[in-house]
Amino acid sequence: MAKITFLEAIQQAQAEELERDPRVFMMGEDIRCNVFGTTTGFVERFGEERIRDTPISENGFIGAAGGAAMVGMRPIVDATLSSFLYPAMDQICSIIAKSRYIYGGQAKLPLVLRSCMFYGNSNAAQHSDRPYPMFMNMPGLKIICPSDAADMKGLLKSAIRDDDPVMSFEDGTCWMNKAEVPDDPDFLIPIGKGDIKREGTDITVVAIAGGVNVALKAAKQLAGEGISLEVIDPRTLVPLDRDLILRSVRKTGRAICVDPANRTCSAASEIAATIVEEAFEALRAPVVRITTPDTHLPFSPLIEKPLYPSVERIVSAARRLVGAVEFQSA
Amino acid sequence: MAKITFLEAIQQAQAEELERDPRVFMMGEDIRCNVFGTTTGFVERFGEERIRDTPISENGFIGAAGGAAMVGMRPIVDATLSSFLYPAMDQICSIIAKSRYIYGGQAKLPLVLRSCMFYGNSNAAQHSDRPYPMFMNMPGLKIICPSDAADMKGLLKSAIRDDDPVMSFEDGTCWMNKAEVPDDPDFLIPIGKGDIKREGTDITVVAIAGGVNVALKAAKQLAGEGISLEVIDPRTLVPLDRDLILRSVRKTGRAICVDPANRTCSAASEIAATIVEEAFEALRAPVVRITTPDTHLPFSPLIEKPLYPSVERIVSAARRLVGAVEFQSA
Amino acid sequence: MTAIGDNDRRLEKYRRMQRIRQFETKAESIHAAGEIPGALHTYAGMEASGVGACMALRDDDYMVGTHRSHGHPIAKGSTLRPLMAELLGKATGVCKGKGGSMHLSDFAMGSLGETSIVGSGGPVAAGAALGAKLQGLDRVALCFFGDGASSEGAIHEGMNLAAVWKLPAIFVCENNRFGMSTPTSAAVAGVNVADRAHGYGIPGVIVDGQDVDAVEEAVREAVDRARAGKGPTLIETKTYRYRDHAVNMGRDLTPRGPEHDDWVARDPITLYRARLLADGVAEGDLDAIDAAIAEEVTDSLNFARESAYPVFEEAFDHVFVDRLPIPDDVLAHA
Amino acid sequence: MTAIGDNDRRLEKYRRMQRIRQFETKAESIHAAGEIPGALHTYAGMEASGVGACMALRDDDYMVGTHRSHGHPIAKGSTLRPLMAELLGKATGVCKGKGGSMHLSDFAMGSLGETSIVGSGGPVAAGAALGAKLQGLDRVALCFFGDGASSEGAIHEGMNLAAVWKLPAIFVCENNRFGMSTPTSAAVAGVNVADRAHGYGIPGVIVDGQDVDAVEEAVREAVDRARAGKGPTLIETKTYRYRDHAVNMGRDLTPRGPEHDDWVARDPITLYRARLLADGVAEGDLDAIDAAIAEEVTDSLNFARESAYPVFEEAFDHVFVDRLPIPDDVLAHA
Ligand SMILES: Cc1ncc(C[n+]2csc(CCOP(=O)(O)OP(=O)(O)O)c2C)c(N)n1
Ligand SMILES: Cc1ncc(C[n+]2csc(CCOP(=O)(O)OP(=O)(O)O)c2C)c(N)n1
Ligand SMILES: [Mg+2]
Ligand SMILES: [Mg+2]
Repeated sequence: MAKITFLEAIQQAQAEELERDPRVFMMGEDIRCNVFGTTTGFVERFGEERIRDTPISENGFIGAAGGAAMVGMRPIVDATLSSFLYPAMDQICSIIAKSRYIYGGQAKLPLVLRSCMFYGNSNAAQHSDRPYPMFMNMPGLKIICPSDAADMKGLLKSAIRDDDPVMSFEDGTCWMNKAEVPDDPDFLIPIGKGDIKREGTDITVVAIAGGVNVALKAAKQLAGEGISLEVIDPRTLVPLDRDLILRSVRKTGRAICVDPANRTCSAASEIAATIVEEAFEALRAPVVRITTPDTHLPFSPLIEKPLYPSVERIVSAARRLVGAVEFQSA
Repeated sequence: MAKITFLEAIQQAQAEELERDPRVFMMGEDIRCNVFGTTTGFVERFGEERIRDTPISENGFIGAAGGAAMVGMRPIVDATLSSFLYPAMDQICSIIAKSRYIYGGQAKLPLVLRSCMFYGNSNAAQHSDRPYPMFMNMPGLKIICPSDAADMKGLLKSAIRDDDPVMSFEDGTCWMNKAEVPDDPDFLIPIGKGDIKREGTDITVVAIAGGVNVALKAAKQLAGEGISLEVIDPRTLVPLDRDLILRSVRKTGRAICVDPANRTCSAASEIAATIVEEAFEALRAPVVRITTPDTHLPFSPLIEKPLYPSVERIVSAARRLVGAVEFQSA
Repeated sequence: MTAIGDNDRRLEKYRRMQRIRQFETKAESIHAAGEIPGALHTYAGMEASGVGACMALRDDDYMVGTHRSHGHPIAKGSTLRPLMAELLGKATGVCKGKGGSMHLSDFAMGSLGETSIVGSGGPVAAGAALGAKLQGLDRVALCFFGDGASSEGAIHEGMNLAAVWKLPAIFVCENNRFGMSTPTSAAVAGVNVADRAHGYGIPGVIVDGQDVDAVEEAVREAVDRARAGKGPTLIETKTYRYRDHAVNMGRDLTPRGPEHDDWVARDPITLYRARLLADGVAEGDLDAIDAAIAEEVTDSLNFARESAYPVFEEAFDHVFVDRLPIPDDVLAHA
Repeated sequence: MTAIGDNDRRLEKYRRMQRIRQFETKAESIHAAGEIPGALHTYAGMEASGVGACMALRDDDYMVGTHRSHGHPIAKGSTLRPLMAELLGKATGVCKGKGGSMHLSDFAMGSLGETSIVGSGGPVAAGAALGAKLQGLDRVALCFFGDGASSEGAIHEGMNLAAVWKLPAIFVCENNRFGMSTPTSAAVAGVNVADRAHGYGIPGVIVDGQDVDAVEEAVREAVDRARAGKGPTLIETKTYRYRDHAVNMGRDLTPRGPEHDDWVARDPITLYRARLLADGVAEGDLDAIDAAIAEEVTDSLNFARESAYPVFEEAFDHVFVDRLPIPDDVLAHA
């Protein structure tokens, strides 16, 4: 156990798996120079063949990861920012997500496609997207989106060992957060299992990625008011741990979904839809979504920051929900 | 008024707008040869400059539509099948959806991006997608997805006249359906207004694209059993006519969302989430989603067909919901 | 250009071209009769391109193909039963009925997909070549793509990646003069697709796509280069598609010119038969091959017809390695 | 290569290069001090490329640029106030504070975006050229892109489209020897990016990117060709980036070699100043320009500092032509 950052967790997960399995290798733009600190010492340790700087051609090298995986390699692709995935949608959707299916199981594509959601830093609309909902709508892609260093490490290691393609959406707002992370080289968090980050009784808050930390802060604040939030981090969006979410809602009767993605067709929408479809009988109040509105992200910091889910928005929604219940049960 | 098919409606809408506005022109792969019948006689009538066959480079010509729109043209792009949009996601997401925003309103992008959702015909996973939910998650794109010939014509004409980028998702299962369609060259259906395709009292069925016709069949069948469905066709997904949907649910107290897209983060999910968030107090039963599961589409027809929303699935969901209410209110 | 290799190789080339032709002739007729669902894109006229290219490969080399997917696997050595069964959507199909006519990809023969998204094979082939290189194997990866596909960014990116990393890849552009209804000259800038090679600093080769020996020779040179670690080659086979883009669609969308007859007159199988005969191969030996293939095709169709369709649950296989859970309401009404 | 045009033009080139340099020098220092949010990519060393290219354009011609967005608009003639205000995220910014440093695009000067998604300007420029052609205007569209961007499919598709349709487009690859930390040779196959032109059947021109007159001349020839309906040209300006990929990031990621000093010794502004002096321009005239620009920069910064930030509601403008409805809970806590 050591206290490390989210970024260090990524670095460790990759290093351990590169060490463990010679089929694992890395590709990405400018990964050798270790811009963000997730590849510290990798070139020296694993060599330039396995740590590859690519041309700026996301469709080319992400598709190449697919091809390499089909012949038995286990590529980790660092696509830098999630906003750079759009040029690669061809290979992600038509090749990586579909090859196993379309060829009746002949193909196997064990690859990890990492990207950072780089928002809240005044990098404007073309750099700030959180596009995991798009990929949730595309079958054939597993998706992880952890919110703390331990989950990051354990899930990324599971992803690298998984025989299916896994997309890893890494929230830039979590980069510097520290947590105790096991050193065990076989420390794995299973893909598809959510986690209760804080137990509570009044409202289930299902929060995604960086939204988890915002929700935890709100929970702390509301505890002082006697409102008890149960904060659930699905950690994996595909497969989604619907059981964990539903169990919690059946207990609390209320739910808030916190999602830094754009609102329409967000993960929050999916979770809300699941709740009303499967736990309707338990619901005592509307399911509220706290998301980024359907705007793009502006450069100017004062108008960017308030667009994201905030402690204040969660707190006031929670108060309203608890009130709503009292009103309703009156 | 004349009875014409959905495809003829597309042809008419385009012809009328090409006639009306010299800034309108068309681009796409093999559009001159009129493969599907939406460009009949266009080359002769409007010339090869305005009716352009493109190279097979979706990112290139869809982005070029963006560039042409920025300098004052009003392109209609025929991207053939919706599954061919992935190679163009770069230009759709980063240029077309964002240029107006990122440049503070300096850019205007009046363009229409048409594509057909070509499913249910044994064309396998790479050809059969219904990807509108992905684009619903991307701000800056209006989306129309009509289910009958009249709406198709009126909405496409509105789209061509709209000053924002509009994606038109045309459901191949509707192609041959006929309807009475006004001849008035200014016949327009407003973008953002849904339509009640059948009034009813027991359950609101919000159905998307080809799902509308399936829902109408189910409604007919259920009427015989004394279950009255109100079938709503939003017609436009962005902006979505939430008011119309909510008004109906407040009346019926029950809702089914029928959506041919893949289930997770579908339009159905968004609509269900909206209902439980905004009309919770009226809800008397779970909101049910009837969608295509999160599989890809297989070639073999016997295993492909049952994956889509069907009359049977809607009928049994409706029966269950009505039963559920009786149970609940007992 | 004269024949390469020993007689067996030459007969094998003839055999594979005939096998493609006869397989497709049968497929086209049963498709017309409604026995094959979906669209059917035939390779007739282009057999020398696929067979010449694949005969220059080893069994363990990789190959990526296109929507026009019948020719490539047969050229690489696939047997017909699983291919025909796939066309009919049967569980015994090479893709278990999931792929169909556009996806006759036989991974056992080193295929890594016959992908129907135009151009999308480029990065995959580069990646397979990278995989072989990283594994220290001397395998190569060959990417078939069309003239139309050359306009796609994916092909550009795949070639640039392969060139800059000196990967053992071979890019074979099968220029059949049209992409659907669009003549190559109306969609592809430059005189030849092979001219693109210059920009990547790799060899660009133009070859008569109707001459199976010539194609094999050109590809073999590229393969040798690739195995020797010298990087990729771009080869353009000048060829021709006889039938419409997809068959049995009612009308031929292809704007054919007077050169159509010249191309048909240079049928790759007829040409090769003549060459073999001129070189002393006995006519009876070729007739015997033709007859044996006719039987193979009949056998494959019988096999396909007798095979079962996949059961519904299989629709949930292969999204991931583990079968997806099947929603109750879907299963109830399947 | 000798100077083109009359003295005013030459002084204007000098002025614009100086304006870029001084604007960015100021921007870099206030960014270091935390006054500019986000990333800042400077154009220092590359001024002759942008200015030479834009001086060959008319005011009503179009231009598309990149994330390295300060140089292009100034080269095309933009004034500094709205640009500096944009860097500070003010409502008076050229993009109303929505774009920032990577997007200093001035549509009034014919810019159609400085787009920070690498390569994404290629199709836009082709489309603008198409628009001009369809409107019967003799405008051209110029696309700036980097050496690194040449690997993107979007650039390939844009060039192929422009070439096959003979559009009035000019593709200017500003080869500054690196894409972020990656040397061009490690990412871009082939000897020169300009060599790609051959594959599209269009002229490919290499020019000394430190010589503003040479760049202008090369681009002017391409512009003339384009206006005459003869289609696009690919021009590669060989240039160099002085500062790190993005400034003030703590360490320089660029793996510079000994040639760094040679490049700095060939500073485009210093070179041009020397040429002007040698050609008889009075030193005092140049000094006066420098001083006037220093004042412009100071004025622009004062303007920017005094300008208001956008109000929160503006975040909901420009997603569409009409403002989006603002969700109550968001507004309540903004
Ligand atoms: C990305 C994409 N765009 C369009 C299509 C539709 N389409 C299928 S084949 C084809 C023509 C391909 O031409 P070419 O590459 O020359 O191959 P050929 O059919 O001539 O063998 C087109 C446009 C597609 N399948 N994928
Ligand atoms: C599609 C995409 N991929 C990656 C990036 C990150 N990125 C920004 S600039 C850059 C390098 C660009 O190099 P080049 O085109 O040579 O332009 P230069 O920065 O040298 O002017 C990279 C990789 C991006 N912005 N967009
Ligand atoms: Mg072709
Ligand atoms: Mg560069």
